[in-house]
Amino acid sequence: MAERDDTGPRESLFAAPSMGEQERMVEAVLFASAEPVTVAELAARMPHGCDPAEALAHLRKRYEGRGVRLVRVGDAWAMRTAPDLGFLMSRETVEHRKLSRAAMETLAIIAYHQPVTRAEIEEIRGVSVSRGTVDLLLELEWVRFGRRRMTPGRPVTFVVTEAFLDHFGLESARDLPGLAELRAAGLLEARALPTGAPAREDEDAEESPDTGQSELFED
Amino acid sequence: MAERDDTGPRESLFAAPSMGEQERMVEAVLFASAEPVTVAELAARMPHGCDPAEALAHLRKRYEGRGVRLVRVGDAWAMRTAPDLGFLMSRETVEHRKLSRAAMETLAIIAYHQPVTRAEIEEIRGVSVSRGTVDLLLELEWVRFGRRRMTPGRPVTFVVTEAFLDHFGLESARDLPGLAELRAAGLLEARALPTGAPAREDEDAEESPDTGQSELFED
Amino acid sequence: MTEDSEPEIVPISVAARLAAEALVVDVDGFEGPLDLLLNMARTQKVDLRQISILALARQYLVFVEKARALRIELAADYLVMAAWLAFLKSRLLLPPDPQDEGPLGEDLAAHLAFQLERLQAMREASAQLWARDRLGRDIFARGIPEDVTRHRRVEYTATLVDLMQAYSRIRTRDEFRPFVMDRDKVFTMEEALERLRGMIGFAGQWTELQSYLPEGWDDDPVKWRSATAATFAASLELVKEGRAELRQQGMFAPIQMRRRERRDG
Repeated sequence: MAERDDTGPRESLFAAPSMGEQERMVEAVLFASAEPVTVAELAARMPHGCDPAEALAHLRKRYEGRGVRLVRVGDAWAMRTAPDLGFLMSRETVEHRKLSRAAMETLAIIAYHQPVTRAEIEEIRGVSVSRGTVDLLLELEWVRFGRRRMTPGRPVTFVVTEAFLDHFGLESARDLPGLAELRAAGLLEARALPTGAPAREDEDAEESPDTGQSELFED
Repeated sequence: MAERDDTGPRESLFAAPSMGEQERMVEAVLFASAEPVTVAELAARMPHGCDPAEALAHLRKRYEGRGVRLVRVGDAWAMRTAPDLGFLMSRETVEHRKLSRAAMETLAIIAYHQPVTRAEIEEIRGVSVSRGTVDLLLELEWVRFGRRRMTPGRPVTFVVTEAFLDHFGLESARDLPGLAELRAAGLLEARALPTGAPAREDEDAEESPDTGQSELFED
Repeated sequence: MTEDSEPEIVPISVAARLAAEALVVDVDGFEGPLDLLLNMARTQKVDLRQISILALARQYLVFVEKARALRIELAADYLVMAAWLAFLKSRLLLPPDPQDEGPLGEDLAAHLAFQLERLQAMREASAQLWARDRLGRDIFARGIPEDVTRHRRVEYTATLVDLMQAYSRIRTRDEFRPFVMDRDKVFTMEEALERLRGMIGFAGQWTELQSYLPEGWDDDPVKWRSATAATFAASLELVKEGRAELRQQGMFAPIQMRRRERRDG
């Protein structure tokens, strides 16, 4: 606080905010904005009588030598991490991709039925499980090999891993919700309700996900 | 630059960077990320021998009263704009879809009573939790499944997440407004029903406390 | 509610009727009986700890009576609460019966007061929570996250909801897969009945039931069994309808059928 030069009273109704206050405003706007911001845009957003150009100059000075800098991009301004600290940011680019439906279903079966063999997964899904699907789950380290089943052929089983629990925010695989709870959470369609849905349940029907009945019989 | 205490040479190959330098690193990493970053993640990114916790303490002080602040979110830290400057940004935000009153209340009950089962939420609200309400909260990632309760039926419990804390600007669930007063007033404890007290008829029989409905009409 | 005289509810004037209706229609706006009770409690304008549960019970019962008088359907929850409050009221009014093992009226009333207070507290907590400076509304995160560079890595994302939806999709499919039997080898009774109805008109003579089997159903033992059973069941149906007669000379002897002449037609 001491660093700000509070030249004007903040609570003044008509006077422009103090330069320290203006600096704070510019700082917040540049930080939160998804695009570089021009001086004109700053002026438009800030209270009447502000001088964003001067506030920018002060702010730029303040950030000199710090982990973050104020940089000019065309005629606009943005905040960027200091170039010499780029190595901290050089973690791999992360491209987020949704798991395929087959992988998702296979994972769900392993989670709910573990330890489970490939044949059992296929029986539950009703279709064969491609090698790639299981390989992907193994690679993600969400699934690992469990004990071999003591049945003819001694097939390997699959179980979920700690990383799986971590990713899905579960404390243990036993904390996975059961069918009744899936229903309660609205993840199963109403027709699955054994007791008949209470009348008041439709009050926020618009919030319930559209599971698309047609999907249920797709394959 | 003058503000940093350059106690160690930056170019040293083996010694840990100076605290000033560590502060810059933490600043850069937190600035770059939209999500809170844990101390462990910071330590993993920074050179060997760094003390991100201490650097965080320095940095937090440095940003006091500024347009951007360092805030704690559970086990993690994040940079966030100062709340009093929200008016500058509001034009580019899209207000969250308004949650239903039921969803808002359910969220509050989960936050204050966590870990809490669905039956308990219903007991407090006096109505069943509608389909989709919990689902929506799960989808917003404000709520997740906690441990199962070690009572008959082993019902799942719900707890709030770090994203919840982040959204409501809470350092931890202990900082919920009015928590201490509610606890002192005994309003957060599970109070046993005197036999015959009104309990909603529950479709999940295994979760509902034994209320002896038949007694109600005895005389 | 026998001994204490509740005012008889006979809304006569239009105004009274409208007022009553407004109250009842409002039920839609309430989230269950507890919410309604809480709302009624507010009209007592006292601390929830000092609330008169007895007065509240009366008020609630009057409300339910009005709803009934107006023939408005209340959800079961409201009626369960009404029954319970009537019970509570009698407990509160009558001197305690020393023989009775049940809970004291005061205990029950205290618990209801607790429930109301707790619900009210949660309402207030919820309001406080939502009044906080919130991310994306009052507080903002970094607008241009820079967590990106150099090496590309694909990260698969899946939420718990995705996982549960996948599982419920499979399970729902199982539960609701329409039950379809392998019908190739099944001759249904309906089919047999239809077939016999068409043929019985011509069967004036005793004819073996076996000869009624459809063509091509006697070579495969499975199909033969199904066709025989269906035809036999169908023949019994025709007998019941009075349109055919059956006879059998002895145990395991062939069964014979013929048309039954209708005496009345």
